[in-house]
Amino acid sequence: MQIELGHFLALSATIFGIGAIGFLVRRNVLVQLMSIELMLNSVNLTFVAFNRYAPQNHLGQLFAFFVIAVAAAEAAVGLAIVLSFFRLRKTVHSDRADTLKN
Amino acid sequence: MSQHLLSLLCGLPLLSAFVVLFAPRQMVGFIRGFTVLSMLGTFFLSLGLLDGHYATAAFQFPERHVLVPTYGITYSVGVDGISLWLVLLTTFMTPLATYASWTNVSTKVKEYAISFLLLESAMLGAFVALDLFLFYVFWELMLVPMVLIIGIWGGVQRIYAAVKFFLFTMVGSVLMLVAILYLVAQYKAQTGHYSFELAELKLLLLPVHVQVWLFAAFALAFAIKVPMFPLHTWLPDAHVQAPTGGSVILAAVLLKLGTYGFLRFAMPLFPSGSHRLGSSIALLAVIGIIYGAYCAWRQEDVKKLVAYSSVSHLGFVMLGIYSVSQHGISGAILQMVNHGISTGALFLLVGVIYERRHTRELGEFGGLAKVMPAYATIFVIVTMSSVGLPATNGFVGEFMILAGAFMSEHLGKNGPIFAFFAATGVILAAVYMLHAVLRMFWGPLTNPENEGLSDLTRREGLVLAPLVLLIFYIGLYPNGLLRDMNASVEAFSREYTAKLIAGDRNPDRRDMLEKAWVPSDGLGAGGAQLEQPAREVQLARAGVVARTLEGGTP
Amino acid sequence: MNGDLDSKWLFAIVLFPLVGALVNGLFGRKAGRGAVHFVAVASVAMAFVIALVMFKKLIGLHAHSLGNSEEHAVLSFNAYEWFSLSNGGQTLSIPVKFVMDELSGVMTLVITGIGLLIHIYSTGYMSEEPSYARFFAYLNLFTASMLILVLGSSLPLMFVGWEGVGLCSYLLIGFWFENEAYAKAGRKAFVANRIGDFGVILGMFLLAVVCGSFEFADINRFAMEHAPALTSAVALGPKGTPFLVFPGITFATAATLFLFLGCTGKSAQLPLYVWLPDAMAGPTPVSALIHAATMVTSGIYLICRLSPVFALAPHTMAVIALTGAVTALLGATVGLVQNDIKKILAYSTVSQLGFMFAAVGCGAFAAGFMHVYTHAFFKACLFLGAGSVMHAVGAHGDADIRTLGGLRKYMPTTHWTFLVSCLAIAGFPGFSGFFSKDEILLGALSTGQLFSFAPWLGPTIFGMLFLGATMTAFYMFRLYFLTFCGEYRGGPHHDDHDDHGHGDEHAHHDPHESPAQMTVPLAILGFGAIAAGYVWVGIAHFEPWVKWLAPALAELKEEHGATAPFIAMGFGLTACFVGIFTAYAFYFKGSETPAKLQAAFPRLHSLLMDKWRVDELYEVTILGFSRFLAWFAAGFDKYVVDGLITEVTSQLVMVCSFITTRFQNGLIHSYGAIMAAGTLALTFYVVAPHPRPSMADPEGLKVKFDAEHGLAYTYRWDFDGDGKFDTEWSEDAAAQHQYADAELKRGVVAVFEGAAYGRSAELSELKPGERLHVSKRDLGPAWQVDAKDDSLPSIVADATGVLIQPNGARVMLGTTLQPGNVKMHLALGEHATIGDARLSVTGVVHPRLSVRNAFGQEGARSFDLVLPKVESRIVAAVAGVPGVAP
Amino acid sequence: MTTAGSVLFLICAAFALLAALGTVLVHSPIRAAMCLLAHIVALSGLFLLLHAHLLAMLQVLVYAGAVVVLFIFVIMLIGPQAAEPPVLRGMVVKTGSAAIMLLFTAMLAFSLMPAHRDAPELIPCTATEGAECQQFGGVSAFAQSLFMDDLVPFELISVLLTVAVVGAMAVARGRTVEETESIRRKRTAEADTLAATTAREKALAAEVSAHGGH
Repeated sequence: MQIELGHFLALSATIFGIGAIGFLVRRNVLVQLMSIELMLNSVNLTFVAFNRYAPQNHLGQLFAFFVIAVAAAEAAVGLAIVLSFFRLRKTVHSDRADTLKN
Repeated sequence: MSQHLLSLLCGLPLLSAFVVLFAPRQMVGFIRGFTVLSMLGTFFLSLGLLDGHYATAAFQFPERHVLVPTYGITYSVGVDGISLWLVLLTTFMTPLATYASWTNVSTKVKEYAISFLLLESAMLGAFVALDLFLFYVFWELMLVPMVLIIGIWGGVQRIYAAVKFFLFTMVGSVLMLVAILYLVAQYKAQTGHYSFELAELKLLLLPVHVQVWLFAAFALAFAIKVPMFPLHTWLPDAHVQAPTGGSVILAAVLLKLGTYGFLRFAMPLFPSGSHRLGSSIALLAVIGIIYGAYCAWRQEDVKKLVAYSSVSHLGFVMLGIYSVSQHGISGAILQMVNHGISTGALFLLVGVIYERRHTRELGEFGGLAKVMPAYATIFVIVTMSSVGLPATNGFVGEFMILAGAFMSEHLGKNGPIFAFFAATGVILAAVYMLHAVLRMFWGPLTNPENEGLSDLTRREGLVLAPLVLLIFYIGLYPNGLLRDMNASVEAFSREYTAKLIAGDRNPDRRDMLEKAWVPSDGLGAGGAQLEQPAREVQLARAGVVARTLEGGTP
Repeated sequence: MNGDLDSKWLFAIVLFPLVGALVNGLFGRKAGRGAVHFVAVASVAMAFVIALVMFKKLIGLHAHSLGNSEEHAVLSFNAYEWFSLSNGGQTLSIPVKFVMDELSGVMTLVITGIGLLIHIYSTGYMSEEPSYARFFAYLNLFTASMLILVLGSSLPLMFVGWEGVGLCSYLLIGFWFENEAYAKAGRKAFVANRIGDFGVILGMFLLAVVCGSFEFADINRFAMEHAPALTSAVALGPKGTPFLVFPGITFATAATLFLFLGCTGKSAQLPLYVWLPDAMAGPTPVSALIHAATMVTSGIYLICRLSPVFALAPHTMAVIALTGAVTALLGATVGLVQNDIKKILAYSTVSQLGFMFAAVGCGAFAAGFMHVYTHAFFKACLFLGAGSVMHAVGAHGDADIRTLGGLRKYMPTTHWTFLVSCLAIAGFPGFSGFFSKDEILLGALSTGQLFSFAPWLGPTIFGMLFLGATMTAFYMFRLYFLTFCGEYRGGPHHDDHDDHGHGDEHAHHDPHESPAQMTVPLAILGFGAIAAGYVWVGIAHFEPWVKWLAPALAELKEEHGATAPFIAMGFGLTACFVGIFTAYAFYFKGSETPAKLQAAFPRLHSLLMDKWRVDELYEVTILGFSRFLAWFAAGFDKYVVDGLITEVTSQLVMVCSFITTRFQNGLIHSYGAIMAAGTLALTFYVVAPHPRPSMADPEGLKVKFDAEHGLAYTYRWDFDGDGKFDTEWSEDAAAQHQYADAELKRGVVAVFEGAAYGRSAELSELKPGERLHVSKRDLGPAWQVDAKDDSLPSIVADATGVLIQPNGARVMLGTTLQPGNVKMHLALGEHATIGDARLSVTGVVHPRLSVRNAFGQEGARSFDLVLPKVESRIVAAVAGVPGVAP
Repeated sequence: MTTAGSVLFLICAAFALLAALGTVLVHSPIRAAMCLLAHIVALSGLFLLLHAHLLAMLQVLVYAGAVVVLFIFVIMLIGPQAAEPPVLRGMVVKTGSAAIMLLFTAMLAFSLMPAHRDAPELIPCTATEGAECQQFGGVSAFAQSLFMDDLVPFELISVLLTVAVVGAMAVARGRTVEETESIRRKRTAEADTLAATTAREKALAAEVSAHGGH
């Protein structure tokens, strides 16, 4: 079987889907954050894959680089929020994050 | 200076608003004095408009600057016989209304002054704007200060009234905006560039069904403002809640913008659409006349009574406009001015008694003529003007409108019938106004609270005297006003009818309409002149044709 | 003042009282009483003097014109143009113009003369009134309005006075406004008058539409010269194609009926008379002014003024005559039983006005107008006499005759003048009323051809009038005997009439004669009641009067036998003597019969006492219904209109916001779910196959196609639309094709152009033999050359193009106009213009594009392609409208 | 792509998918973090296949070395409560959204699968070049792009990271006793103001209804 661009894209789409499902289904804030990381990673894969098929410059890889940086920042802040949330509610269950309601 | 007169008129109140904005709020005396003085200045400046050459239908004191070339938005203003007296009415009534509320507004005086100045500027702008974009801006700008005036200095239920006023007006004007944008897009499609200018857009020829919809959108906005039955319910609330000055401006000027809008925009832009809906509008006007009168009769609150009487009176104005006969329209314009003067005066008078008694309930009064003879006299005079007694201003307008409707060729067989029912409004006006007079002034003085009331003060007299004088001046010598309207009204009526003939191909109607149109300058009857269109646009792509043929949805 | 005044002074007649009113109204409150009544009396006196001078001039003119021609002798003065109605080049000017002719001359004299006397009388009667200046201001205004009414040259100007007197009656009846009943009576008068005014406005319009003028002179001339125009059925709209037609009702009938409605309001006839008896609420001089000199006579005046028009409307005349007769009877019957002096006089006025209307209704305009003139004297005298009586006994407004009596001794002047007036109104021979009443009866007797459609009408009216005249004589003398004869019965007991300033000191005194300001006018009027008739009357007939008025009135040929005047006179005398004698028997002798009659018919008596309960009837019917309507409208507005517009809308918004707020529940996962659903929908749309073809400009028959790209799409094309795809699935969206002639089908493109359409093109594919259907509307008004033949052109397809049979239509082939009935053929690529519609024959294909996505889903779409292309144009502007600057 | 490449792709893809599924599905967060780690490593293998050599290393360094470690720290900090007991509430929404996303994923994956492009040949490094190799995706080439073409975004990233660090500290730090007290006082004051406003409005409403709607 010849591996083509389409396969990378399909794989990336699937991982994205798994991440999305994880984010939607799981109620553990930590796991939800990890799901977000999954989705970001899948996007990275897409960028890198496209870049491989247009290697005149490094745009795709550069973007993936930036995404990694943003993901790191996001993880840092996200986890800080999780900690703060846990301190407030003594739980990491996202359903309890409902202070905005009403 | 004279070529910038209109800009000066619109700009002076705006400039004064800025000055007031930077005045310390403790200097109440200065703020009040400056506001009234600048309004008076505007009035005297506006007298310069009388110098115009109104023997022709062309716009006087025109001014035109391109604002946004890409979208054809211009600052283009001018007055003609139709708007002249309304502009003067605005500059005349605003200082009176402001001066009248000299003492009864003591909170947030600075903001009150700024609101009135902004309002005046916006009203004047709306009356002189000849560009739809400009008009729309002024039209909406008008709304804001008025809502503030009602909502801040109003009565107990002021917020309800202000929100109601705002929502009603907004619904209409948003639809109007959509129609304006469609119109401009259509202009672009036909000529290749944008324009918001009235004179340009008037040249557009649109299919009748499109005209009907566009007209309906415009008409809704204006009909709410007029207000026509059944869109009038915001008016009693707004009037009752608004402070005296606000009521006066609302009745005297703001409502006129609705009727003026029909004359200036809705009808010239969409004659065929307007003609299709004309009889229905006239019918609503007649219903409004009678219905407003009956509603007024039952009101216990004097302001509400006067508000409903406005519905009735503006029904007359709309009937006059939709008679599309020259005297009907002249009468309608005159009646707009008349209504501004008499109803403005009535609201001022109600304000006088409200200031003394803090109530407007008819049941609280009775026998006031005994303690306030001068007040009663002026009230009766204004009442008679409102009732349309000959020799007061109300009569001439109503007479011309009724004659216009009766002899209208556009209303067809409905004309005399409408005139018949509208004339019953004359009876009803006497019934409800005299009912109010009877309960307020005649009879024994039963309520002890009324015993010590003082008669008109000098300030109140000063405000009311010019109105009374005008009531008789217009009543006895209406030609002073009518003379300047004639050319514009004639052109309006002729243009409207001519475009209708060109536009409405229904042969049954053509016979009738041709009578009203005097062909000249090689424009024969019917559509012969359309052989050579003034502007032609070739659509280059065959594909476009293919799409059009398919109905626009390939 | 010399005898040769310019007719400019006509304006002064009106202006003097007007200025008097203005001065008293503005400054009277501060000025002294002397100044006030000086201004008031002097202004009317000036008016009277000028009127006299003008009248003298008029007599001269009249004599002159009689000698020369049939020309109408008038004095006129045009002050300025009030306003004008102009439309489409036609202008109806309405000037402020005053005209004095024979008719208005007499009226002017009556108004100013009797008005002057009433003014003088009032200085005595109202001497204690606190609002002295206000009273005289109103009185002057009243006089001025009435003068405008009679001197105005056109209907609208007359209408100024017409409504002016309505206003003044409102103000004067409600003069003592602190009494709510009085104020209500004033309002009633105004509203009743307004109902009439409504009729006047519409009648005015109808006349203006037909006659093309508002001027009385023009209307009358038109009525005499173009009678058929007025006697044709009401048809409004352009000549030839009217849009509102009332068959059977003539213009004259409709207009005069509307005007008559106005007259019933102003002149207190059925059904609008109800305000007049209530108008007694005003001060007595005002009653005299309203009943005698002004206001109520204006209805008769209007009919006489427009008599040529009324003469053309026999049906209206019948209505007028009948209304008059019925009102005369109604007023008289009510007058029989009333006990209040002023009430009796009021109903006698209603009744007498009925006589006048009956007269003019029967075509006896001169007789009716004569009665206006004589009635003015004796009725003014009666009212002022009644005022004098009330003044004497300290009553105010409601002196009951049962408590009076024997006043003959105390107040001789009042007594004598009252007696004279009673004789006059009863029609006693030799007194002024005799002549006029006689003529009225004669008029009713000799209606000639006027009521040819109802011959019974004349005699019926005559009978009713005779009955009315008898009753008049009876109740007037009942009043006289009870008031002045016998012994004084103590007078009314009034403890509280603080609203009338002068009564108190007299309340418990014996009656006494009034001061000179009051008795002198009484004497003059009494003299007038006797002598007024003689001025105009020859021996036993009033020929001079008729001659005098002839130029101003319509002439109806009254054919009566030589005996008719004697029959009329006989009946008149009988009525007078029977009435007087019965009253004498019943009330002077103190018979028991009245009481017995009252006991015998208690219900009839109470019905008459309650004035036929007409007020009550109106109260429950019209007024009740109106109040109900008002109540209903106010409620409807509050709950239904406002409810529908604001409540329903706001509830709807509430419901929507309730639904949408369910989504904003603050839980992340529900937001996530919604977002997922949205993403899915978007993806579905993106992934689904969308064929969106486009094409470049064709070069001849070669066309380049392209399709919009999509996610993992493949494309294939069917260029000629035969159902088979011409290309294989390809990832390339672009394609091109060179069409062969054989692939094209023939089609016709019709472009309907014109102002109303903008532009709309319509593609029709016609198989050979098929016909293109067009309507008149499609072709526009320019399609026909010959208007006689309106069959539409036929457009039929054949094997090579279309065949056009114009059927008289104007067809341009290229740039040449084709003759009207020659068939022509359009081949592929050619075009023609029929009327305003453009017609081209073109080739048509329907290419088809199919698109497939990664899941193998397919979407296809065909579209129309017109080859060779048709040029289309858009009309952007009508070629200017003449005379309008853009 | 060579056969070896294909095989590597299959292995890495399978690992990545399985690890991703694991991340989402396992109950214990610490295990999820481990799965995430596996996923990241598998992904960096794919990056290698796509000639993103530097990125593959960065992926491992940043994700595995920093992000996952951070996750584990937090899980440790939170302790046993980090593993929430499973709740049945919201099953409908969960199932629904999972189904929707499944459909979405399938649709996207299937329509992307046929995408085809010719992969250009890349010049391999010669043995002598070493670190100076200008190969696509290599350190040298990538650094040139990054520091010459995209210097500004790169510098901006440093700002972002600083902000993130400061923000994370601020959020995670918690409050001192004094701060808590002052916030409590402020809240009480606000509640009082609110109560006063409500009372005033009620009074106004009563006044309105007393006027009977006039």
